[in-house]
Amino acid sequence: MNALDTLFSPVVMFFALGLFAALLRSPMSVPQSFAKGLAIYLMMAIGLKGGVEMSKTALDGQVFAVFGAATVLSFGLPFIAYAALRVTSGLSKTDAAATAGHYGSISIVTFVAAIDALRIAGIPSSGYLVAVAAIMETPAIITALWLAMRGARNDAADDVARDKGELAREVLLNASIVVLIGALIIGAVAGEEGYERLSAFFTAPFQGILCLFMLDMGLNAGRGLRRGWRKLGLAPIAFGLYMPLIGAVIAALIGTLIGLPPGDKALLMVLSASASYIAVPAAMRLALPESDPSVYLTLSLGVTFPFNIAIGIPLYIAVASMLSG
Amino acid sequence: MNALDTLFSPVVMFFALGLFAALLRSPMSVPQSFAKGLAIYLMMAIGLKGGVEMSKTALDGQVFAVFGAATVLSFGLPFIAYAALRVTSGLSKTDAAATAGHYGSISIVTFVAAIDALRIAGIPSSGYLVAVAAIMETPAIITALWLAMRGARNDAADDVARDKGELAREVLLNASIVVLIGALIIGAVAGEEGYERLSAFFTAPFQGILCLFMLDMGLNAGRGLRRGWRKLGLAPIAFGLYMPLIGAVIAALIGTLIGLPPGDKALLMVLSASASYIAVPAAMRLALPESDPSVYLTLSLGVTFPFNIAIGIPLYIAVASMLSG
Amino acid sequence: MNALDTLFSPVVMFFALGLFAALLRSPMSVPQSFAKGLAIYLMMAIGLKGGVEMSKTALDGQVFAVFGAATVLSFGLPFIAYAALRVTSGLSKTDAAATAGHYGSISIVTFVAAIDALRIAGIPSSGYLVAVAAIMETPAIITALWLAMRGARNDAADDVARDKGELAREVLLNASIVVLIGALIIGAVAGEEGYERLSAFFTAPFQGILCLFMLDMGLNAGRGLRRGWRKLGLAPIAFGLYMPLIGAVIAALIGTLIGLPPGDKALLMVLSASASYIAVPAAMRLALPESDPSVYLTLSLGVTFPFNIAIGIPLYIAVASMLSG
Amino acid sequence: MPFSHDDNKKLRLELIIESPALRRAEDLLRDAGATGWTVVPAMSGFGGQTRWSRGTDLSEATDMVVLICIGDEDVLKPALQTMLKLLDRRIGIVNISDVRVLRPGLF
Amino acid sequence: MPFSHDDNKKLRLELIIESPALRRAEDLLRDAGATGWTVVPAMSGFGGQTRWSRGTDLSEATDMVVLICIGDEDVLKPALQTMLKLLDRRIGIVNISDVRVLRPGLF
Amino acid sequence: MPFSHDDNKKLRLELIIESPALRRAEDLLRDAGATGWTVVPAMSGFGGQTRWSRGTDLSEATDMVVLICIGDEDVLKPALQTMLKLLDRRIGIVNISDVRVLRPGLF
Ligand SMILES: Nc1ncnc2c1ncn2[C@@H]1O[C@H](COP(=O)(O)O)[C@@H](O)[C@H]1O
Ligand SMILES: Nc1ncnc2c1ncn2[C@@H]1O[C@H](COP(=O)(O)O)[C@@H](O)[C@H]1O
Ligand SMILES: Nc1ncnc2c1ncn2[C@@H]1O[C@H](COP(=O)(O)O)[C@@H](O)[C@H]1O
Ligand code: NA
Ligand code: NA
Ligand code: NA
Repeated sequence: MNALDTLFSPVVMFFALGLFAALLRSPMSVPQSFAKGLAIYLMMAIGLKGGVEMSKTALDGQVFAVFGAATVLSFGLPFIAYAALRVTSGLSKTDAAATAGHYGSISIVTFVAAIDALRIAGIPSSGYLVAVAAIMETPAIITALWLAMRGARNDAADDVARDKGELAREVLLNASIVVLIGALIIGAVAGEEGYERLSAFFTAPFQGILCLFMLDMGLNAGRGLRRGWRKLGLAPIAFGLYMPLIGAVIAALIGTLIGLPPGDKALLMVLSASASYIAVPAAMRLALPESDPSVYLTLSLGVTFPFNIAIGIPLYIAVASMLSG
Repeated sequence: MNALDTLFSPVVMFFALGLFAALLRSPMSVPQSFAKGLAIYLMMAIGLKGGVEMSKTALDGQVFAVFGAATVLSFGLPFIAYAALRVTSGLSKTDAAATAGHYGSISIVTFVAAIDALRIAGIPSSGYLVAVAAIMETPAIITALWLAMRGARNDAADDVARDKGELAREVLLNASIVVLIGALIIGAVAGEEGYERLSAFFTAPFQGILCLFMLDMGLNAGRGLRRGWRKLGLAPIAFGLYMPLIGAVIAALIGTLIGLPPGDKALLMVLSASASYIAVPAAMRLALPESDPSVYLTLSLGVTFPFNIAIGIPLYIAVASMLSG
Repeated sequence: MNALDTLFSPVVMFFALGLFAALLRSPMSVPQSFAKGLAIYLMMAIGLKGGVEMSKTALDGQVFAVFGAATVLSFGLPFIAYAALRVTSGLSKTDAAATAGHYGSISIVTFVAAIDALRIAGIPSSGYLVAVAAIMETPAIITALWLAMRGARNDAADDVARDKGELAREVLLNASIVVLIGALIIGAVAGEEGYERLSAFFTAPFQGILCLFMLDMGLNAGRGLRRGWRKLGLAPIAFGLYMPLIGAVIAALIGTLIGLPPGDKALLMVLSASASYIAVPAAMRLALPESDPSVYLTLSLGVTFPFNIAIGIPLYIAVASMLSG
Repeated sequence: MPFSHDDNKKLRLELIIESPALRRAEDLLRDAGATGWTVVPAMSGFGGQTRWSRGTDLSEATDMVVLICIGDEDVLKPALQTMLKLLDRRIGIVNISDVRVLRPGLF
Repeated sequence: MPFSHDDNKKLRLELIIESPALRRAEDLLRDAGATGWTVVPAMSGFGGQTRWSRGTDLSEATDMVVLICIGDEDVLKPALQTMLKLLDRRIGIVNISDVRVLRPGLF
Repeated sequence: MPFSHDDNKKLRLELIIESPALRRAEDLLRDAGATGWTVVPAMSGFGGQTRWSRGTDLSEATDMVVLICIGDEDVLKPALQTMLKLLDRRIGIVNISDVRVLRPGLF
């Protein structure tokens, strides 16, 4: 496994292409609805694959230990993130809390890219990690709201209370949770045999579709960066670079404690290190409308996502392999 | 062939996933334009496949008998549906006529799902059935308009007369007729050899793409149901469940009379049992604007479609196999 | 290699299907965002393939000769086109210049269709031709602006000067240039080995996806023709048919001079013969807003594109083969 | 003031209508002599006790659109009479407001 | 003149708002007794020193929409009071104009 | 009445324009001091004897958009002068109407 291999993998290069095109203000775009369709495909593919793998092995204690650890990570990381932001940056309480929520939650595309990188490197990983990804999406949002609401004006809390049905649906039934968990179950029910007829669509073209999708992600990240970086100070940008490392280190420790094999450990590190840019922003606009989206969208999509894709993923894989070897 | 196999096929499970997500008011969606693109793919795929098969066998008398029977079914079923609705439900004359038109016409996705189920079950079917599907789309609309117009206000009839060019294009040149018939001809001209270079796109990933599409269908059906069921009484809902059975039984009789092999008979039953939710609603909004779309859209997409996907298709295949052997 | 083979290839037949459906005023459409996604796929596919091929052979003098020739063609052809239009048609100076720009530039879909036709015919072509396609997009626009601006009102020139940043991005960083050049480089870096994992997406389904895309192109061409033909006189329509031939002949001469192999020569002819309908119209709306888009869009998409797809491509291939054989 | 002249006073007609009836409404405006109009897609709405949103009806037949037509009073007023008849059997919300325009010669 | 009567005078409310807050605004209008409204998607905009455009925020949570509601003064005026409170913490541009309508009975 | 004060009176500018010219129009508004605007995509239209509809021109260069800008008379009136010049060579329909707004401080 060579870090340069990952850096020059087509997936990463197409991401870089999109990023540079956007930074140079290219007018090109991948239609949003097309990219959204591809995103659903990618989630179905990893869900199904994970489900098929799960159908072959019994769930043991380790699995539940990881589920528990993931929940704790998602609930807990926002506290660290919040503290770091409040101490180092001038972000308001609300903005810091909202941003912290993003870093407790996960980026499913980073996870997909990591799965692909593991496959290229030939390192096996377990199917149930897909469920771990789904589990980690939501708890961080609760921490973020709690952090923002402490001592907040009553009407803000009233607002959240009034919208809580909608908020719950947004965070518990959003596309990635529905598709990941759904496809995982369907894959487990279908098993190896049932999956066979699907593999021509969900396995063979996977990496190619990921390339196309990554081109779009690069365009999005670049556009976010170009519009938003002026608003960000140095401290938040630095945060977008060191926070993933903090998350990864904590996940590595927990993973070692539980005794995870290298592939699974690397994926837990990736989840911990990645930051949400779909589920959490949506929840924040609903529940904390006075928070500034250009802060957290720019950070998670414009800074942390590219960092993880280009440097983080190969690094986490290398560290996980070392720790286990 | 086992009914449970179909019920737990990935295609049906993804449909169920979408259905439940929508009933639970998940905010997720598959972009409409992406799903529409996939629908065109599915129609091209079955059209081409059917055309290739047709290129290998000469059209005989039986084929024309089926074409004739299909036309009669599409013209005739709306009369039965209309009578049933007028007797059992409180629907107005216009709403009953419009709804009846939907049940004489067909649902191409139900047809595609049935073709897929037949392939899994290993039961062969003839390529020309794709042409039968196209044939059955339109006649029912004429019956529906006739039923609604009898003794109607003159200005309504005037309206239809004025729009008849647009109406004709809508019902004779809509996407499914153009793509099905076009792909059928292209498949027949290209033949086995020409199709070979296309099969990596139109055969191998077919079932996977159908899964993705069915997720969206489930979301649509669930959303339609959730919004519309309050407006529907019990009688119309019951109609949405027994009318497909009436259609299937009549088609089974005709199919047996003509001496169709089991696969073809099953497909004719499926066409007869299915209800339109694209071509006919569009025609009805144009020609009978005072009819209530929430009645017929909810019934055909929210009640009859799920019924056919989960219960109807395996049932019709089982009955067709039994009758033939 | 048989011209009829190309005419009855599925790709051309699906184009014809869309064309006829549109001329008959079918209401069907392929969603624009879906088609745009497919277009990006097609460009990535030929870019990657070209890059992989380039990684296997060193760039020699001939390659740079072709790059130079392509630049000259793109700069030069608009002069011929402009002269032809001013002499034969009643088009205004601005409309003639704008239209001429389209014919110096290229149509990437025509190029893709030609690559596909060459593959079917079994004639090899070089990967770097993809770069030639990208090179030829822009120079023609400069000639067109120069032709239109000579002695124009000052405020028109002022406008162009003010927008020149936006114009430069539009013509130098549009989707096709970014994706073609980007994918070419990525393909060259990845090489045969890296491409292997991508070929299930970018090679196998290529022709199938091209069919689906061509259906949409037919619909667009037909719709453009139906709306625009009344505005065009006979002379411009004739121009849309003979100008590609002029371009092809000049390219054939240059290609023979440089000593290009038949496949490469055919592709250079195709590029020279084809007319832009994306990059150049966008540039013209920006820089020459008083030019009439229904003239140049109808001509390039409604007349020249179908001509090249149905007659031009097989003709150019046949001529290129003859000249070299 | 480029728009304070009396010539600059026009009407702005806004018609919210089901897409299948759009063409009929357009023909009506053209026949009445309107020089142009622009149509914008709606994404959702509420009326008659039900919410509607684009993307749930696969036939797209219940999708609503918003037509904006800037025109002269002499042209639009008679058009409204005919429109009333068209809307008799159909969903359709019409509102008219007074506006001032640049380049009144265009209308 | 099908719309010159006093009955035909209504208000046109136009609300430009972030999509996550749309449902709240809709509920507010429904509770105030509005008979209907229509929502149109925005594609880009500018405000508070930043340009925004649809398709750059993958969460779609910052997408703006334009809600148009034609209604009676008696219904819309009270609704505005409540709306002011909703918009207190949120992005939202509200404008109201006088319009005349066809078929005033619908509102 | 949250909007009956004189402060609440603003202008609503609606500009229907070809998308390639949108940025120019936006720059113009920003330079004139507009605090914000919102752009809505058009899906079809009619003008100068031809119908147009989104999705038939692959370059998207002839797509029309509708820009809505709520602003102060002091800001928008001068902007219109410059706009007249921009529209000199271009397709562009401008209409202005009187509206009342909530939260006038925003404009
Ligand atoms: N008062 C209104 N203001 C704006 N749009 C309306 C209004 N009433 C109805 N609509 C639109 O018209 C559609 C049908 O309304 P209805 O005819 O009441 O079922 C709704 O979905 C809305 O899009
Ligand atoms: N004066 C205005 N007229 C129209 N739309 C506006 C105006 N100001 C703001 N907006 C819209 O509201 C969004 C947020 O503006 P702001 O609250 O200023 O950040 C912008 O992106 C625009 O879409
Ligand atoms: N009177 C009008 N009201 C609204 N939109 C118009 C009007 N006239 C023209 N348009 C729009 O401007 C575009 C170009 O019109 P024209 O400049 O007349 O070719 C049309 O396609 C319409 O979208
Ligand atoms: Na994380
Ligand atoms: Na039927
Ligand atoms: Na050319």
